Amino acid sequence: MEKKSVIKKITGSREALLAIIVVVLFAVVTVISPSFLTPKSLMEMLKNNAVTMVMSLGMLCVMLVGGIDISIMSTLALSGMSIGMLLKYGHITSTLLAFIIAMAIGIACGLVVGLVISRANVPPIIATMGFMYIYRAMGYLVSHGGEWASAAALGEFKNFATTSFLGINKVIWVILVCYVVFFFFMKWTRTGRRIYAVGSNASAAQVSGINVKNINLLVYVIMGFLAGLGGALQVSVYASAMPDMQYGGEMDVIAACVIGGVSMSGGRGTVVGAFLGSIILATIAKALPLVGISSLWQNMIKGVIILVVVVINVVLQRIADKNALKGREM
Amino acid sequence: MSNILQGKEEYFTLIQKYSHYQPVGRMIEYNQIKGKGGERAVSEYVLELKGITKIFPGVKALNNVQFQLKPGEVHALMGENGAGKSTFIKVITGVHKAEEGEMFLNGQKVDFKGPKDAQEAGIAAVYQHPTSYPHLTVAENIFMGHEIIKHHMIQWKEMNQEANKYLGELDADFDATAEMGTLSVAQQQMVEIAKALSTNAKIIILDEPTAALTRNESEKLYTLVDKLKENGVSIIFISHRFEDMYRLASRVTVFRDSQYIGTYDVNGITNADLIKAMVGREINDLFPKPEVKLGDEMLRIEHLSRTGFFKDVSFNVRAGEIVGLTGLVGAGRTEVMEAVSGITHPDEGKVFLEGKEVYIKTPSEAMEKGIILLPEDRQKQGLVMSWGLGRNVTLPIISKYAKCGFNDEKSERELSKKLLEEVDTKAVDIFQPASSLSGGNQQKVVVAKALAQEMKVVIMDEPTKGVDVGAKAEIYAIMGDLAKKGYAIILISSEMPEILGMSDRIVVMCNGRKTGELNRGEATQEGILELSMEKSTGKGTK
Amino acid sequence: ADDKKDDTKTEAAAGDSAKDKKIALVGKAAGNAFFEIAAKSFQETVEAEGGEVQVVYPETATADAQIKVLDNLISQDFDAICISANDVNALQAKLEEAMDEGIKVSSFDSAPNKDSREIFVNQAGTKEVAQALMDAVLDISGGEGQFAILSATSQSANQNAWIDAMKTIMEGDDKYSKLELVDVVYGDDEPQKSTDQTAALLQNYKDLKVICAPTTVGIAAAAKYLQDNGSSCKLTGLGLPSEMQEYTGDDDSHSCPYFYLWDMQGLGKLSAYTTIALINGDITGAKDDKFTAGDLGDYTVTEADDGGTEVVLGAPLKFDTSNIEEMAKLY
Amino acid sequence: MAGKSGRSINNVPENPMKHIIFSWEGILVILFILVNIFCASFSEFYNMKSVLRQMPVYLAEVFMMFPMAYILVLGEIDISVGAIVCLSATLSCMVCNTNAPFIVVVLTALVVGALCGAVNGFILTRFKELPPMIVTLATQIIFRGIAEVTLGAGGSIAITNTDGFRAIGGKVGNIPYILFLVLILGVLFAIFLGKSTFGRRTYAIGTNRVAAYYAGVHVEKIRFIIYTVMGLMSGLCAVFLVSSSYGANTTTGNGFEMDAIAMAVFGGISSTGGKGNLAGGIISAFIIVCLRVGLGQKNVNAQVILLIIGVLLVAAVALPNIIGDVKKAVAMKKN
Ligand SMILES: Nc1ncnc2c1ncn2[C@@H]1O[C@H](COP(=O)(O)OP(=O)(O)OP(=O)(O)O)[C@@H](O)[C@H]1O
Ligand SMILES: Nc1ncnc2c1ncn2[C@@H]1O[C@H](COP(=O)(O)OP(=O)(O)OP(=O)(O)O)[C@@H](O)[C@H]1O
Ligand SMILES: [Mg+2]
Ligand SMILES: [Mg+2]
Repeated sequence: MEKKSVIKKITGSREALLAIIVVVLFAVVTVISPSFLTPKSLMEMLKNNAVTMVMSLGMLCVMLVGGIDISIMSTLALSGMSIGMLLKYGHITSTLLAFIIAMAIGIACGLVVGLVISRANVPPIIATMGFMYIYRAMGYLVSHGGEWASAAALGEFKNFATTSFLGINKVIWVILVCYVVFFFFMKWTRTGRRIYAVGSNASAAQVSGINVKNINLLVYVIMGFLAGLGGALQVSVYASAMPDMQYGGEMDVIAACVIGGVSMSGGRGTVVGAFLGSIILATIAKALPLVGISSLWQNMIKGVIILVVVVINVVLQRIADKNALKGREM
Repeated sequence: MSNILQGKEEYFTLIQKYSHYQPVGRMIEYNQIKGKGGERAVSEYVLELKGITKIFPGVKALNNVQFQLKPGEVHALMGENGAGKSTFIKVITGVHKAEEGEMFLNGQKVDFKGPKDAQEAGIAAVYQHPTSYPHLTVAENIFMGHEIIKHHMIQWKEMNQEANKYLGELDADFDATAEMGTLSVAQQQMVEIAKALSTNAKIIILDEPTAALTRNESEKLYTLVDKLKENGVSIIFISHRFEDMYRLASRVTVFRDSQYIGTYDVNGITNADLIKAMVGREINDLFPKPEVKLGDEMLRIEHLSRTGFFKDVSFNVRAGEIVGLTGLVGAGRTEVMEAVSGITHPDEGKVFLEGKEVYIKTPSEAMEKGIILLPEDRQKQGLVMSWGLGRNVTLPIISKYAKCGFNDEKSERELSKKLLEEVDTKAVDIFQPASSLSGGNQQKVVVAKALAQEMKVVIMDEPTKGVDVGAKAEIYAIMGDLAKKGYAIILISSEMPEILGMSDRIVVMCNGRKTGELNRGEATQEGILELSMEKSTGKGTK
Repeated sequence: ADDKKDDTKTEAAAGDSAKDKKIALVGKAAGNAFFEIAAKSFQETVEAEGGEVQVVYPETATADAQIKVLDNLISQDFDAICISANDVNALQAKLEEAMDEGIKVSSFDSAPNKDSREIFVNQAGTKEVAQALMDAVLDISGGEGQFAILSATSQSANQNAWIDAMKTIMEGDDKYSKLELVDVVYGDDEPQKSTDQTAALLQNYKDLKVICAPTTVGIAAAAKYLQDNGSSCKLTGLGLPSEMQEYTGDDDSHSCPYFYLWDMQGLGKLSAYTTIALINGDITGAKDDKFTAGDLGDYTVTEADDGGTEVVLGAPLKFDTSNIEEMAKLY
Repeated sequence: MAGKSGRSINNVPENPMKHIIFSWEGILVILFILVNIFCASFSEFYNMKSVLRQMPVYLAEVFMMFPMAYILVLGEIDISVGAIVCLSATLSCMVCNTNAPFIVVVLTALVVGALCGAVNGFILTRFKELPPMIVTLATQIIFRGIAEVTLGAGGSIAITNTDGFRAIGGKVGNIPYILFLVLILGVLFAIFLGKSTFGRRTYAIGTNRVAAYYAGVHVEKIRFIIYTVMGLMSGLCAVFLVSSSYGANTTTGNGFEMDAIAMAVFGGISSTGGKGNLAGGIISAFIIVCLRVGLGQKNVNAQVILLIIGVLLVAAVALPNIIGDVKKAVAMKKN
């Protein structure tokens, strides 16, 4: 009886299933390429995927209320490019200030998107598609039509990504802090739970006196904030700002969330899931070149793995459901 | 301006007309207060509404209605489907804003901007259509909007404990940490009630809480309401079931066609009077069960099983016969019939249609073969809510009325008009969105679907759930007509009078198994209850 | 300042050979700093000759988007189109159409196939580039050991041509025999993917001595990764001085001793003169045609590897500690 | 029979003219005229001839807007279509280079497209729990990946025999064949969506999938067919794309899914399902084509053109909502 309930708990939880997939993935990659499972390699992996990892938290919030945001990488480009140009032309030199400006730009972008979605009732996919074009174009305009801000122009700022605090790279600290804060926020605060409530049943939330529109607005502002942060991280990690940064990268963030079990129709999804989802994607990206798959085949295999992971998830869920039914006394 | 004055006048005439229903003693008090200073500081009513008018685009849902609620009373609100009861509730709780009228809480004029205001003022409501969060836990559902918070953190442990306390009071068989979406309708209803309790409200409004409950569960609810009453909570109770009203309420207010008809003492009124007040006409025979000569066997199921839902169920139904399928909620009645009509698939067992074994994979196949299921959840399963009525009715049969794959809109319109009139739907035109109809009228539209095509077997799952007495009678009449035409009918229902009144034969299920079969003559309430409770002790552990 | 003077002189000497001529310059995509420099110099040169230039970018770096741009340009009355093609073959139909309409079609930076152009202005001969890179690898590795190539995408025509030429050179000369090309990987010109690929190279080949990245985004990402990790593996390739400034140096704290690129300004200028020559009929784009490219001197049209014709700007420029600071200001 | 009170229900629809004039389609027609007036005065090269000349490349994308409208009506999305275009263009070019008859080449493109669409449809109907967005995202990567592998190093293929493609790229007078095809198919798809039982069922699924299923609609069959047709039309798009590029490469069709979605949504087809019609989609497609051609002819920065389209897209959906809200508020006041 005891044993049964443990198995039931594991098969009943999406996160546990995902964790198993992550473990299997890690094991397979390590067997083929042992150097994968070293602290340095893993830290590198986190650092190189910092942008996706941080932004999948925002996407989690957005998807929890049943929305989607495909404008995020344009917001990232706009905010990243803006601080890149500010640093390049010496308007600012402080790293902190650069981060603050990037996040402020992100928040402003998110606010506009959120207002259009929550106040003018534009479906999220459409609104963010529009802003995907708009913010990206603004990024180009900020860059004077295509200037880059490269390592030499970024001064102190780029050192953020190469220096450590307490032995851990600062970028990884940012990821950690974001995940811890969000874990707390989503689970223990009223606002966090309201995001779930609105996603689960918006009209009920309305009736229980939750301001649904403001929650909708909030998630896009959070998303924008993280996209701004992502912009600063991107510029810092790769020590260069280009207007076409992360073109098409929003799909990775969405995929990370969906793989992590975040429902696209809202209401379901956790911070842990988003974490595992983005780890799976990061592992795929890191492992494909490592295990010696020809470059030509890498994209296709990445697609197949994503598909297989989501399908396995469904199949396991079905089996779990079926077992739960079998256990029912008649 | 003139409108309001006019409303007031009407209100006073109405007051005069029905003043004899007000207990005399209280009446004096009222006059005394009025005489004292004109301004009423204290009222005998905890809640009073006057001259409420609510207009939806194209519909006057409430027309100058009034209502008074005394402290500690259970006040039933009754009326036909679409009479405006639910709308009235939503006006009270601030979900809807009335165009006209005023509301007094303990004699103080109040004006709620939204549901939150009402909540803070001590009014809690369980709405007709559940407003739960399927992805969240029971505890969260209960405390949504007033979470227990310390140091800006939600206190999960405390919240779960509190929630379990309320659930305990309700005798619930599930835990506060369960996910709402995994609960049955009845269990969800309980959570809704626990939610109302948790706000420590002085006024609790229950909009058709018993519609989804069986007798047993209703009993539990009755006890609870009694307890609340003792604690001085005033309760507004909406129901289409007379038994609820007789059991609980001391007074009853009737609405009809968006208007206030009257308030009556439950003790001093007869069934017939009440029905007349509600429907505006007399209903002589609620269960017009026609005597039909039974024909050949139409449908037979043998040893049907589906893992986790039902096991080894066999019964048959003949042409012209009405078989009632009853049991407690969760007995698996819906699942059996869904498996028969292709919505799900049985793991084992056989289905015979007119003696020939059939394998039905989809609902459309079932309909081609002559089996139609009218689902129990009309909002989610029965209707495309934003569509017009006409299109809803013809959806299952569009291909039959199509020419080379294209819709024949004209004959489609005529057909749907005819069918909707046949079931006596209260609607402006066939283009009116289904969502704008009241529950009972929505149900009639669902029933009209079964008439749209030649069928052999019609399965009706809770066809009168939340339907007013007048509409019920009409639906029963339609059922009788169908039987006369030689349809085989399976009626899934939790309402004992309906099962007893309409069925030729009654199949009882309990916990996924068939526990008995009774003929019309031999069936009694007690007999059915006994069968449906048989092994039910093991159920409900999740 | 010297340059400016030269320009005015040229103008006086050659006069207004491009008077009232309208030329469209089509880039691969907006947002490429590298291209901007050539475009600017192209524009200045043509304007100095009295002509007019319209620089047009497609909305994305795809041939599809360039087709739309070309369609648009053909409808206007341009005398010539000078294009850097996103795909070798895909523009053929449109460019042929342009030529049929009497528009001169030249190309630079990245060539469309031979039927789609009248002439190609090659920044540096494929062989020269490959030779320079191979020699750099040989030099940096100390004459022996493993090296790998980090390219852009598996489809980028330029990169593939250079890589193929490098392989040919390696096979053809004994002095490269101790070098081993262990892998060719692609970073898709994305910093993130390039970083992953660089990391994988280092993890998979412990003795890797040199990475050669003939692509600007790739070389910068790899340089950063190698430098941040203090790797003993060194880097060379084709890069933008301003992007590479931080990483260029002879000591162990820098990841890239030196790298190459061609003279982008010169490329813009030569392309401009070539296009003007085409319009004016000084050349037809046939082999052995000769023309004067302002102060750049005389050029002869030669046969290109793909069977078409081209004008070669010259050898690639080498960037190292001696000139990087100065050049970084320019590009 | 059962009806006791004999209520009478109206079944005559309101005057349809009123609907047309005040509908989104009406606004689009006006917008179409305005855009043309604007472009003509903005650019001296903007005229009938130049628009017709430049249209074919854009029109190829319009083919994909038709089934995309169906998918949006279902309340779903397909972002793999650009990759399908790429794959079927690649494979048809390869077949073309074996000197196969042109009809075989076209059939290859169509069949490959339909197969890819069917793969999407199969996965989506087998695993109903999966959101279309993530499935088509994965297949997008896979289809383009297959094209990359097939094309190998170089990533580009040119056709050696251009006769067939040249022929279908032909014109009657100034009018390209493709315009006729787009119009004919557009009308067919529009009528089919609006008037056929299939279309009605598509709307039913998009509005309430469960109720549609209970009412006997073959939900999964219809979804499968629509995704397959989506693939088929992507194949058709590939054919016409090859006729303007005489080849294919790994970036062929990049971003077409967004263009197709934008056209449909701008035409009033809601991405949340169950709403809109193809007439709006077709007009909006022409508005976008004219606008792009017109702005392009003034050599407006491509990013700025995208910015304008982005603004239009957001405004097109936001404005009616805002106006509706304001109207409602005013009506409330009056009441
Ligand atoms: N949101 C709405 N928009 C438009 N009309 C509405 C809306 N809600 C209710 N109505 C209309 O108002 C009238 C009253 O509906 P209401 O739901 O209050 O009836 P009810 O008495 O609760 O009926 P039932 O017993 O069936 O629940 C009906 O005609 C209904 O169609
Ligand atoms: N949401 C749910 N999650 C898990 N099990 C459920 C759920 N709803 C019902 N069940 C189980 O399915 C079986 C049949 O339930 P169902 O409520 O459909 O039966 P029913 O007899 O048709 O009741 P109803 O009166 O609601 O029609 C029961 O064993 C019940 O516990
Ligand atoms: Mg109601
Ligand atoms: Mg049921």
